[in-house]
Amino acid sequence: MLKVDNLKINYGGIEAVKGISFEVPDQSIVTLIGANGAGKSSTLRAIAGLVKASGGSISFDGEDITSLPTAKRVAKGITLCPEGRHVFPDMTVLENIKIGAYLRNDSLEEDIQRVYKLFPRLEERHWQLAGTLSGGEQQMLAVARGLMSNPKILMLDEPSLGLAPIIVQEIFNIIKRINQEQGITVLLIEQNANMALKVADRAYVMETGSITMTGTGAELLANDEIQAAYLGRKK
Amino acid sequence: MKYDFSRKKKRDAVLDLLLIAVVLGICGFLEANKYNYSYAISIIERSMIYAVVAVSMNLVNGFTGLFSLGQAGFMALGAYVTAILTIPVSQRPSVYYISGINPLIANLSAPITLALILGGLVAAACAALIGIPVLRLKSDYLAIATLGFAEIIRALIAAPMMDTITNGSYGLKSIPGFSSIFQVLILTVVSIGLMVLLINSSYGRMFKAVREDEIAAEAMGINLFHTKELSFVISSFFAGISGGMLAMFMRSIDSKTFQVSLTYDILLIVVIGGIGSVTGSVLGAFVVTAGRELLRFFDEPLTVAGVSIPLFRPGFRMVIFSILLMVVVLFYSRGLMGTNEFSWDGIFGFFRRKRKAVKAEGR
Amino acid sequence: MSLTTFLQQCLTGISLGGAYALIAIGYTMVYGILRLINFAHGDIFMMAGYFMIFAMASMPWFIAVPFVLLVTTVLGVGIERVAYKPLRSAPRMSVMISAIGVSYLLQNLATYLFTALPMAYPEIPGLKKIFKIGGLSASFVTFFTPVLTIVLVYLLITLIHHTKMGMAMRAVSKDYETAALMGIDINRTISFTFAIGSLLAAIGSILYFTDRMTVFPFSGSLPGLKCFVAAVFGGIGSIPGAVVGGFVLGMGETALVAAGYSTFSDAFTFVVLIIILLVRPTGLFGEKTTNKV
Amino acid sequence: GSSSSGSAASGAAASKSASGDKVIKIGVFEPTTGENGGGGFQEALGIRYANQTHKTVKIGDDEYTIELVEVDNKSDKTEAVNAANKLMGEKVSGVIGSYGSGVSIAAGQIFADAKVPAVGASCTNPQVTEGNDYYFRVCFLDPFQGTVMANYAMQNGYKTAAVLTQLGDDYSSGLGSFFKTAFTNLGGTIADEEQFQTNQTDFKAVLTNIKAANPDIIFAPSSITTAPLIIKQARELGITSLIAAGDTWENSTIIENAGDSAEGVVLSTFFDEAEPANDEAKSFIEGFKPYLKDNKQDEIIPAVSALGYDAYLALYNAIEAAQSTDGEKIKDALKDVKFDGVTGSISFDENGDAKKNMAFIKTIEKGQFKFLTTTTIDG
Amino acid sequence: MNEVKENVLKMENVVMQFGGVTAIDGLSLEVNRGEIVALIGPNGAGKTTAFNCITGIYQPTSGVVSFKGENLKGKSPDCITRLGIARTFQNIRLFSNLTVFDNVLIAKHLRAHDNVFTATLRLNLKEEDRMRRETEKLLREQDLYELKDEIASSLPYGLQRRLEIARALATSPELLLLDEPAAGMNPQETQELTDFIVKIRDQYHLTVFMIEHHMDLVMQISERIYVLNFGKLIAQGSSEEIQNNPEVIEAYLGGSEDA
Ligand SMILES: Nc1ncnc2c1ncn2[C@@H]1O[C@H](COP(=O)(O)OP(=O)(O)OP(=O)(O)O)[C@@H](O)[C@H]1O
Ligand SMILES: Nc1ncnc2c1ncn2[C@@H]1O[C@H](COP(=O)(O)OP(=O)(O)OP(=O)(O)O)[C@@H](O)[C@H]1O
Ligand SMILES: [Mg+2]
Ligand SMILES: [Mg+2]
Repeated sequence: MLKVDNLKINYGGIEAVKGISFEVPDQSIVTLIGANGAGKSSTLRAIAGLVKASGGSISFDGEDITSLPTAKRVAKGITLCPEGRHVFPDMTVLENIKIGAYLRNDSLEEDIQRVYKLFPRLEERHWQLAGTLSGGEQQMLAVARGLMSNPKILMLDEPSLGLAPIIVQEIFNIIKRINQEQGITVLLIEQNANMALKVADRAYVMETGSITMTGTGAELLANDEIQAAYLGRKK
Repeated sequence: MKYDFSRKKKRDAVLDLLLIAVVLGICGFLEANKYNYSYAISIIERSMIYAVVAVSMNLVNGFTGLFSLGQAGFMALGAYVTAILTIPVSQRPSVYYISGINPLIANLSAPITLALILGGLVAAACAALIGIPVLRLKSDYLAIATLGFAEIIRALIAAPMMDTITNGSYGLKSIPGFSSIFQVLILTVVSIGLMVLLINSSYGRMFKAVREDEIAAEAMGINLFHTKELSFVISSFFAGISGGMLAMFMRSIDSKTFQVSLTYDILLIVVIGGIGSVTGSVLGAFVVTAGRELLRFFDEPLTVAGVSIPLFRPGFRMVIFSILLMVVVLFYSRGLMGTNEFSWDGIFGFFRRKRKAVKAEGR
Repeated sequence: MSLTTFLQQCLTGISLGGAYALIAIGYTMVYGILRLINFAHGDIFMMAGYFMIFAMASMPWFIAVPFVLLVTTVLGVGIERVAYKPLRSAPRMSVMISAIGVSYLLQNLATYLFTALPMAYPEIPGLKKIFKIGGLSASFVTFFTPVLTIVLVYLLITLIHHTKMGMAMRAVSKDYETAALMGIDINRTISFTFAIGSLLAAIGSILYFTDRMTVFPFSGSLPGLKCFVAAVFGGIGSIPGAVVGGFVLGMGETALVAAGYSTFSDAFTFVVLIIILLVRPTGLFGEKTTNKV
Repeated sequence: GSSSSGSAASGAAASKSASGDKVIKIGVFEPTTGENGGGGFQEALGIRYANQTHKTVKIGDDEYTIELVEVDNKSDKTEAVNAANKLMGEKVSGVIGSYGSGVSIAAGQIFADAKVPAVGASCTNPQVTEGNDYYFRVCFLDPFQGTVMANYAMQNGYKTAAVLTQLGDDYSSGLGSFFKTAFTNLGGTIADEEQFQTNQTDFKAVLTNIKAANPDIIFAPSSITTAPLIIKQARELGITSLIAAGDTWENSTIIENAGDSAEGVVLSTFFDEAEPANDEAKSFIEGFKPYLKDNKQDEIIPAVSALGYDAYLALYNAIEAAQSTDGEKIKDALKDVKFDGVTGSISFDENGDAKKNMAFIKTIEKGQFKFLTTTTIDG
Repeated sequence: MNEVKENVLKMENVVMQFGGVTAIDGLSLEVNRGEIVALIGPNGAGKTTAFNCITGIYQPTSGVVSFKGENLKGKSPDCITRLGIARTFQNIRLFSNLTVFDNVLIAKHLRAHDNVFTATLRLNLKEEDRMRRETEKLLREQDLYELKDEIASSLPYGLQRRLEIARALATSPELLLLDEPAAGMNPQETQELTDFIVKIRDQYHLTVFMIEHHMDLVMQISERIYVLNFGKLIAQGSSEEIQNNPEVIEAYLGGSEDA
């Protein structure tokens, strides 16, 4: 479905991503893990069209989208929940949810109820300005907003950041559910590699701008090196 | 500019001395041939005066992150104080010929340096008062409030009730001029020098901290209000000094000299030079002032080989100037210097890059 | 002061306030979306005045008016494309300087093309019709301006709060990137905002100049500044705020001049502004910026 | 509107004189842009025309070509300082200008420091020449003009007056206050005094007050930008009083912009083409009309053009008398020149002001300026 | 150290309301000298708000916050920092365009003796020198010295967190408040941070009060834990007590899954 080929990203001369290639098959969950600053977020931003790729190509459903503007990519069904939430602080929770469905013209009612069910806290606070929500609440809102666009592929950049353990589990359950029930493809970045690898069909490990390892979630979970480097299990 | 002077490279020291010598040499030459180069001198003097106020504006806007547009008002205060104190007593009756002069100031006079400093102090005192209420405001609201105060100051200066002090609508004239270009040079260097020292001191760092993140700054024990007020007051002090210098440069002032457009001009200089760069502001002052003058030939009818080019007529200069301005803003959106300061390394680096680029093209 | 004089002054205040309000809305629109003080707004307004002079010289008014609205809108959108769009990622200050630059350019261009001398503004049939009631006299625009202002405000608020375009505008105002992630076309939204802003400037210019009869290159600068103040007064970004601000300033100014304090009529604008800001740091109806730590 | 592209011809003639010829330079210090750009341009036209008719001057045995160096002071004091310095840099022997007293005052010190004499054409503020040995002028002064209008008003039975002036503008405030003094001295009453801000375009509030005061005459000296606004808005409010002003209002743009409302407005001025004062004036009127046409201007001679012409003549005569290109000597010679200019006979008093005791009063009738009367006052 | 537990921070019945929302509802807690105490709870429980009430960013609607017996009511944030409370932020708030060195140096100014004149005219060189030396020392201790000339925002996330802590330490605090210091760190980095917190506590004789969602970290080092839900304290005690408290499990920890 999504294919990244030899993608390179430059920030003022510094190469943050150094020619990576990977694929996200239809209806799968794929995760990118790696240390801070490895270039994971940059990769997702490039796929969403927020940063220009300095080399390589990105194709979606067999179509080259490398030079398409962000809005057009969203229209094709690529949605990114950015790192750091980025809710619209001066809009209410409900407005934030609605704007997630900006490109849709059908009725939203059902979907709104669905995300409310996923995140009851949001229903409770639907009138509140998003800027005053707690960190975790904002994170929920960002994920909810992403779901509203009915994407073909949903890219989540550290969705569990700052969430309470119980919600973290919930988020991963939701990821699995939307993948299975709605058939949404998911591309996930997580620091919580442990859980990410558990839900992932396929995983890629990034280090300083390159992909150094790949395998199914289970394979990597069992890998000693990965355990030492990302799962915090010494030995 | 670095704190550790001992490590400064020899080359830089030599080059610095050379630069100083060249500047002094040029000034000396101009001074010696005053009558041949009065135009050049006037451009340079005006640039220097604008450089002082631009740096002062940069201090609040660029280094402290307070969007203040009150510069013209503080300049007006400095200018009027300086003018009132320095107009020769004998000339005063003819200056205040319509409404007469207030007996309080009729015989009040001060030597130039003292008058300038007093002008700066009055501006600073006024800024201190204004700062108490307005520095609570954020970004654009602060900008418009300070701009408002500048306009209020201007309205007060022009008010008929102030006729016997500021000469209301008629303005002040017979202000003594500079004795030589060196006087301007010294005043400029000292003013900017003091501001640079401040910016690089621990207080300057606090200004920058407030600019970067007010909440974090407060969490570091920085008192927001005191720090902002300090920066605002010091900036206004130097704005006042430069206003006084402008009065001496122009020899006659009235309230219209200090309209909002003056503030815009200075803001322009600061942004073109680079917000947060002192050398940028100085460079900007020269580029903008000189640029505007050098384009004068666009106003004159141009005839090439007997055919007069129709575009060239009065007003064309300013059209070209505004277009050039837009070009600079659009293509150097961070200003000529960005946030960098002048350094010899920078200069050499620039040329080296150029040469490389040329070589690369050559291939 | 006799009653007639008083009522006459009130009429003056209302018509001035109405004109200020119309222009202030344009400011507030653009600011609300772009966080850009569009210093060129007053000059777009001035150019609209010149456009009308030339349009009326060669076409009947019912063609000239839509034509001028269109040309002004194109001018506004064009300015956005050339002078603001390339600066999307530049520091805010640079964009503002660009706006000041455009303002300079328009003024200088007008001086160059049309000279500094004022030119007579054509009369649009009906607008200038003078009504006399007792000792009072006022033209049709005096009444028309406030009414039109209210209607436009209603339409704009509906647009911003109850349409998708409005939602997009509000999203873009906060965060370009995230707005784009919602599928919003940033450039189209901004162009649209400018189109509306310039359209308002054009409408404002017709009413304003009809009442004041001449146009010169600096006609836009003072109303521009005052209306910006009106917008800030009302809480920049807030449309009802801009209207209230416009009327407060227009009427306050008239009252002050009428009372014989012309000297302070400009200063008054700012005094009122500063007082309001001290009580409400984001203007009368300004939204508090939500900045949770 | 007025366009100036035709001026290219004369300008070119001035600046590109064949090298080798002896040249004497005269600076033209006028605003061609800014608030007073219109008036400044008209004044410059008169100067350029004078330069065509009096192209060369004989000093000793040498024939000197007079070359004009024009700078734009943009009606702005700060700009004026640079513009003046530019002229000094060009080594001019004398300067003419400027329209608008403020810029002249600002530049006065610079001319004096460089010992270059300046002859003002239409700058009527006393401060221009006051205390400045190097500044002369060929027009009358504001006190004189204010008095003239006060005389005219009283003589024609207007007993109560309202004065409307622009704040922060020395011309307007000055003239207003001189009118007030003279009018009260003559026994009139000032019924109302109002002021307005620079760039103000809405005068209804002040005019409503004036209407309430119901004066016989409204004296509203102001720039040509504001004039049509005041006139039209006054009439719209139903004010029927006579509206009067000073020399700036003699400008056809006022008639163009104020239309019918301008009918009956009265103003004082320096010059009237229907009443040539002398032969010089006659030949000027004949020659200048076609010149105006060449420059795509209306064929009504603005007074400021006539004054510009006279200012040039004053300098010309002084250069001839001084037999030198040296500023100091020309200044000394200026003190003693006496010649017939197109606005009357001109010589300077100890202040450097033209000794004039006559002004023309004009009115607007059927969309034209019409000569009404001349007024003289003594002393 | 004293054998009697001296309490450094005390909150009594603190209530914080925003319009209709009661973010903290009668919170009372104590933190004793030398302790590492954690504050946990679901998202939106009011943890950050509690920190904001302590550091003066919000003034509590009612209740008393005291530091070493001194009531903090009405004190501004800078004043509270001066008293000896330093903090980090949930969303990193570095002086992002300044260098690592300057970030820390700015915080040092709090305890400097100079004024704007002596500073501008360089009459305070000794003082300046002292601040620089101390900054250098601190950076070396925190393994940030190599990066001293880097621009703060260019650092990887984990190091930015560490720098924020170093900057807080530079104000010479007695009490350090950490708001989700491990957010955005992978388990490996979290482990390093855990050791780091203990290390600085001992090295600088600090009291640490932190908010955290990473349970490994919390359980490993905190001597006591407070649990907040809907602004109310629902539990307090040692790691084991908390881990086995059914109410906490239900509201916060969730099933057996390790987070
Ligand atoms: N806008 C930018 N300008 C300059 N450098 C950047 C920018 N964004 C990212 N970088 C740099 O690019 C590199 C990769 O960053 P990226 O955000 O993609 O990493 P990441 O793997 O997502 O890390 P994290 O886990 O911290 O989110 C980092 O070194 C970062 O400093
Ligand atoms: N300035 C404010 N205005 C309105 N409500 C606020 C404000 N600050 C906080 N709140 C509300 O108070 C509650 C507590 O927020 P707080 O940030 O303290 O949560 P938290 O416990 O830190 O959560 P998290 O773990 O998600 O960061 C939230 O519901 C939030 O919406
Ligand atoms: Mg990332
Ligand atoms: Mg929190």
